[in-house]
Amino acid sequence: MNMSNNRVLTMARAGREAVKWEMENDKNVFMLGEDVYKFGGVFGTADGLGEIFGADRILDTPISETGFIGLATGAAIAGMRPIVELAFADFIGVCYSAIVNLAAKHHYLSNGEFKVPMVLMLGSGGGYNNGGQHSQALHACLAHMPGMKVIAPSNAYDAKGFMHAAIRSDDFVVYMGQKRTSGVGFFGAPIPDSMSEIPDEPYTIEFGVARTVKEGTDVTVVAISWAVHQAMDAAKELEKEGISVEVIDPRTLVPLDRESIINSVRKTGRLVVADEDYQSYGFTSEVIASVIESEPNVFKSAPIRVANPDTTIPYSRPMEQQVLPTSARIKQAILDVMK
Amino acid sequence: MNMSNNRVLTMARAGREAVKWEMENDKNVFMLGEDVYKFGGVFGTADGLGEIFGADRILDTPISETGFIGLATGAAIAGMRPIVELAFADFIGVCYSAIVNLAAKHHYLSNGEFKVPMVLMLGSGGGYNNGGQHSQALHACLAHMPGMKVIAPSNAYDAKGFMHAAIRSDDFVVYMGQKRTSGVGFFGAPIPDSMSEIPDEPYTIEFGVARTVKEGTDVTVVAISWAVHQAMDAAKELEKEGISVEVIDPRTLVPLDRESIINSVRKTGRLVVADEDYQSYGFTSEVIASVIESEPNVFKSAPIRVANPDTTIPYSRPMEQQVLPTSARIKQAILDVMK
Amino acid sequence: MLPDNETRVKMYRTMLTSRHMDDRIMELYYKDKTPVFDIAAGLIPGEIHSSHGQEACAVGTVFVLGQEDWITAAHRPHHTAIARGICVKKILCEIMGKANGLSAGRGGHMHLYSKEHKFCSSGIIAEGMGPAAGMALASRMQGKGGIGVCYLGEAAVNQGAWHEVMNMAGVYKLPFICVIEDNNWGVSVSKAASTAIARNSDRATSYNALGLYVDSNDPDDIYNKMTEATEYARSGKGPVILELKTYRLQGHMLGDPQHYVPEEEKLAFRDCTIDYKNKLVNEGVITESEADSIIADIKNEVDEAVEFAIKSPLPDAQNALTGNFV
Amino acid sequence: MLPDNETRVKMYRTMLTSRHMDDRIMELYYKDKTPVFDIAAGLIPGEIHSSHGQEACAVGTVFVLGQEDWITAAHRPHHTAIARGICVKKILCEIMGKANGLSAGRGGHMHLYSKEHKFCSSGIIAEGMGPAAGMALASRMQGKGGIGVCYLGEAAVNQGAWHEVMNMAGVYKLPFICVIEDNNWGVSVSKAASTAIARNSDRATSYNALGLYVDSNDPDDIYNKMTEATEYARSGKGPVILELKTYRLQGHMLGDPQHYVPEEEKLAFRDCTIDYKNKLVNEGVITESEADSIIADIKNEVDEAVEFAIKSPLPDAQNALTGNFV
Ligand SMILES: Cc1ncc(C[n+]2csc(CCOP(=O)(O)OP(=O)(O)O)c2C)c(N)n1
Ligand SMILES: Cc1ncc(C[n+]2csc(CCOP(=O)(O)OP(=O)(O)O)c2C)c(N)n1
Ligand SMILES: [Mg+2]
Ligand SMILES: [Mg+2]
Repeated sequence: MNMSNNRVLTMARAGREAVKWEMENDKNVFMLGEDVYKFGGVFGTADGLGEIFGADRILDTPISETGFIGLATGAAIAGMRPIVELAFADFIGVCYSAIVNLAAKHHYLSNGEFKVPMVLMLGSGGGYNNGGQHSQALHACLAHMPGMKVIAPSNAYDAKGFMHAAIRSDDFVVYMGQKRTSGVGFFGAPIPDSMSEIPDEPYTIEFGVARTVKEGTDVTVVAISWAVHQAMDAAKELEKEGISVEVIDPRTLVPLDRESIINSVRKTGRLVVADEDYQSYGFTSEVIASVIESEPNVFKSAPIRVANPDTTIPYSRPMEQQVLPTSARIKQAILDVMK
Repeated sequence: MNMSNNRVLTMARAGREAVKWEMENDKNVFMLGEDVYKFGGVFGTADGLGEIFGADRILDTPISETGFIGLATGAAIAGMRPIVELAFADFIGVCYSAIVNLAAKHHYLSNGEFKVPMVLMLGSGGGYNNGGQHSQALHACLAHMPGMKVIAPSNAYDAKGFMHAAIRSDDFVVYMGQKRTSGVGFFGAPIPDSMSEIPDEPYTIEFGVARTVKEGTDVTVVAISWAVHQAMDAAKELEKEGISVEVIDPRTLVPLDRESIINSVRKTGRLVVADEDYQSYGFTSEVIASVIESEPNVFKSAPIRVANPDTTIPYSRPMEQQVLPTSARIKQAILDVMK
Repeated sequence: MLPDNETRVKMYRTMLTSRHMDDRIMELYYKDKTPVFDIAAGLIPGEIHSSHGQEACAVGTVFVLGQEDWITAAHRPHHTAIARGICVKKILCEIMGKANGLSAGRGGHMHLYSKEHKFCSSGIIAEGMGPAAGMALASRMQGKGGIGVCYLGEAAVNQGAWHEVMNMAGVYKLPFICVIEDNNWGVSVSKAASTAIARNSDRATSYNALGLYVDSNDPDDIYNKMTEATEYARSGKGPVILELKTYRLQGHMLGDPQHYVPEEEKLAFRDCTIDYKNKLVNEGVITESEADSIIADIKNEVDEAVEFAIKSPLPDAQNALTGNFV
Repeated sequence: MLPDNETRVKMYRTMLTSRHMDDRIMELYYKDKTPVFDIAAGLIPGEIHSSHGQEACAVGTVFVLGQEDWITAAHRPHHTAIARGICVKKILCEIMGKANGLSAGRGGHMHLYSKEHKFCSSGIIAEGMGPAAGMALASRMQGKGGIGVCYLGEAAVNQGAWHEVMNMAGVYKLPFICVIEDNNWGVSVSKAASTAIARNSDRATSYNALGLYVDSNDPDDIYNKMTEATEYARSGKGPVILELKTYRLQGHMLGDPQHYVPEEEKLAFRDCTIDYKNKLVNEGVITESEADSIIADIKNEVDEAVEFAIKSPLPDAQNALTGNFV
């Protein structure tokens, strides 16, 4: 990403900028969740917005996730455009029904009588030793279920554009940001490629359009969220060793841009899929199955998955590193798929 | 299944028999859930057990799923062996955290200090016009998450054997029965092949071993739960048309018997996967990916998925039939995969 | 405030409409499920939770509400929907899964929706709590003055969502009312077996809410307390819990023989449509013969709606695949 | 019942152990996260919720419990674990992710477990409620006579699980106690902003439970009320809610500057380790110099445990892949 210009922002800042713009321009937009008003959201998603918009539009909630997601759903049905901040993706556990049975199904079951123009923001993923209940990615738990768009941007440009699009969408949209890509202070120096030069004006990005992060001819790596940066690190290293890697970031899990993925694999004939979520019944199998069901003879070698090997996420650093889709693991997978 | 012998039971009766035996032989086994004591469980899982074992061992609960799954987890930690009846799989929404963050993670996070020898029984699936919140299969929502075995028997013999194994297991086991395979009175005449001749004595079945329901050479159909019967119907019809179909029932999603599936596809070169759950990020993609990642050149034609096309389940009969993996859809898929 | 006589007669008519609709549904439900009962068979498949016996709760509360107010109903929504004035034909079509049902057959009996009537429902226990509170909040934010009312059963109170939303409504002082229809049973579990205290309205103290209780299953008494409830909620003082003692005359769902209900309790069941008729006649609000002609009228209307629904076409199967997104 | 002097001194020592452990953790936590703070860096990574200020709640309650009783602690578990007598070395090793930690590094700071001590914890708010109630039930079923005690913060009370389990404990009359440590904050949200009423112990009326409140953050007072609570719970009368006013001296998690806490409130913060020391000295239970030597002792012990933990080996990375199943 070109950072020569003036405004290079982190993902959290970029997303927040979109929220701010939409709140300024549409009085029906409001935000609610734990610790948004004074704290600005645990992952900086609402930083300073409390002061600007006040406690009535940046609404602190009790620790009642089922309650406030249900409440936001009702507010959306009644004409508001709520943005719900749910700090950790792990917490979908305590409000899964409100998400999947209520918010996601209202439009369909009411035959469109009621729209649910709501955004649910989740901070996902680990890699900073926060233990098994605060480090999960979990996007497949949401993407598997009908009735919601699921987006997982990997950089600030996408973060802003998708946030504008999500807020303006009349559909229920789940917006997942990997915590360590957020660029929030306590995660150390931001991942350089997660930051982008950000135009002042608002813009939207279409859901369901993958981004080719890097072109290449030997291997396609499909990666999402934080794993995109790991894939890029691996790709850059292997470039030196003469392997040309194409990195595709689908950016949205629902809708999933299967076409772009398939086109890339048509070119390379080799596929590695990298994802921080649990491996089985997840993102990696969906990508692989999507390719093979339309191109059964495309593979020069067996596709490889780099995901959490179906294990609870351990706290201790060496163990946690073992289960993450690190650049080292992705690199090894690329080498293996080239054999 | 041979029904010549004396005791041909439905799945609900067979499973209940195992529960009864285990409760008679291990005083630590008890059952809890909504409507188990006097009602015998909405889907007959506890029929008559209340009278036999009394209200202290067949414990009616309030409509507090998070509460009673948490409670059962604690009881299991403290040495009991609870069987939790959660009538509809759809209700995992209101207790997902208790299942996936608590019960499923306790053993790992405590490094085995505490075991959770607990069985969670779920009635899954639709096809009887019960609407979008009472008809979901949802096994992928559980199988995706680490720390629990997930089993989904399709017939009474398996139901009994797996129930014994589940209760005796020191792991947390989720036991999913498709409601219409249960053979419970209000679902009409039972599916013949869901009933089995049941030995009097207890027996267990190993998790992770698929069953070849029917041998064949042209196409492999992998199907789970209710879809097994639909696959068999399709297979029998196509047999007449000269297509030899092999039907594999993995029976357990976690662990998944990838080896048996792969061996079958090695033989047939063609694969159809049938499942009642939502298609994307689910069982069908996992099966397909599992084959291709170890046998990239095995397919004579593109594998085909027959699952819910990622839509909320509609109530009205013609619409609901449209989204189910019916024998008609499976048959068409087999014909397509043969092209 | 007690309802005037015009309102009372209208309440009575509405109770009957709901009752006769449920009677016809029951008849049609069983009809083509014999000789072997198959829940998936016939004109009306799936579970049906009829409102027999609880009609008083619906009219006594809904009649106090205005156009600006929002309702979320429970898995047992017929009486509430009828009281809200939703078209009987459209309800019946939805319950039969017809193309011209409220949701074109996508929803079904537990999922009745009408934008015009600001009416939603949900089959997951207590899941209407959050939405109704959110509708109350939205009404306040938009300065529209509406309140949000969530209907649920006494057993639903023990679901976590109930507590979370009651507390939030207390904290935000939302114009929100939770109407609890206490028919003493959650499927086969009695209130005493599921609830640590006798009256859920006493739980109001946990939420800085107003707790009200009506033990008569009488529309006038309910109307009176609901008036108090709405005045309180509209005043900005905070939420209200209104618990109404009532009776579940036809079991949890059609086909439930209620074996688990003690015989003495069954003998004590009251039918609010009969009690209210007698009351109105005794008080001279209507005569016996007026009552008879009301019943006949309503039966005709409902029967006509039933005929209409039966004749209505089923939706195209392909419709299943659209509508998940706008 | 008030604690005897021997117990009081032991409580004081235990409070100090917890405090000094938390002090050392804080020091080590910040040490290698400079100059750019990175939560993933250093000897102790991840979130740390220290117990600074709440030690009185742990000793005053846990010291009343017996070997047969079960505990589930919250995301802020250090003081509770120390009061339960769990080995400081093993706790520190776990917090540093070492192979000889309580869970061999699999759990971490929010996941302290010890079978010997019948002690569990969980990082999901209010998720200890169900397990503690289930442990109470299991104890009763097995005739072992133990009770279950769940520890959580005042903000956790607004989670649905809390309500569901309190009600079940009331219905089943479980020997169950919920200890609420009310430090007035759930991360950045004050109790007044999250809770519809002032005292969670008043919510006991919703569950046919005994509600008790202690406002002093004094171990003796807490011990006294906890004795009442355990007697009640053991008697079979049902559950108890015991709310304890306390103070969160180091913010929600290490690194939280608590900007959102009003200055007056911060000035009113009390340190129970100092208050209790003064009380014991004033009452002649220990002398100033005894107090000093206790402090020195404890510091030594904790420092030794810290050294041990620092020197302990990290686990093998491959261990990550096993242990999901028995
Ligand atoms: C979360 C959840 N758990 C369980 C059910 C199954 N269920 C449907 S209705 C019902 C009983 C409800 O009782 P109550 O709230 O008193 O309402 P009533 O049926 O008496 O009108 C139950 C357990 C459900 N729909 N949702
Ligand atoms: C279900 C859930 N929601 C949110 C969180 C994030 N969280 C962790 S601690 C906390 C505040 C808890 O406050 P309180 O219960 O008062 O305990 P304290 O931190 O004050 O000890 C929050 C919101 C969580 N861990 N689990
Ligand atoms: Mg009821
Ligand atoms: Mg607190």
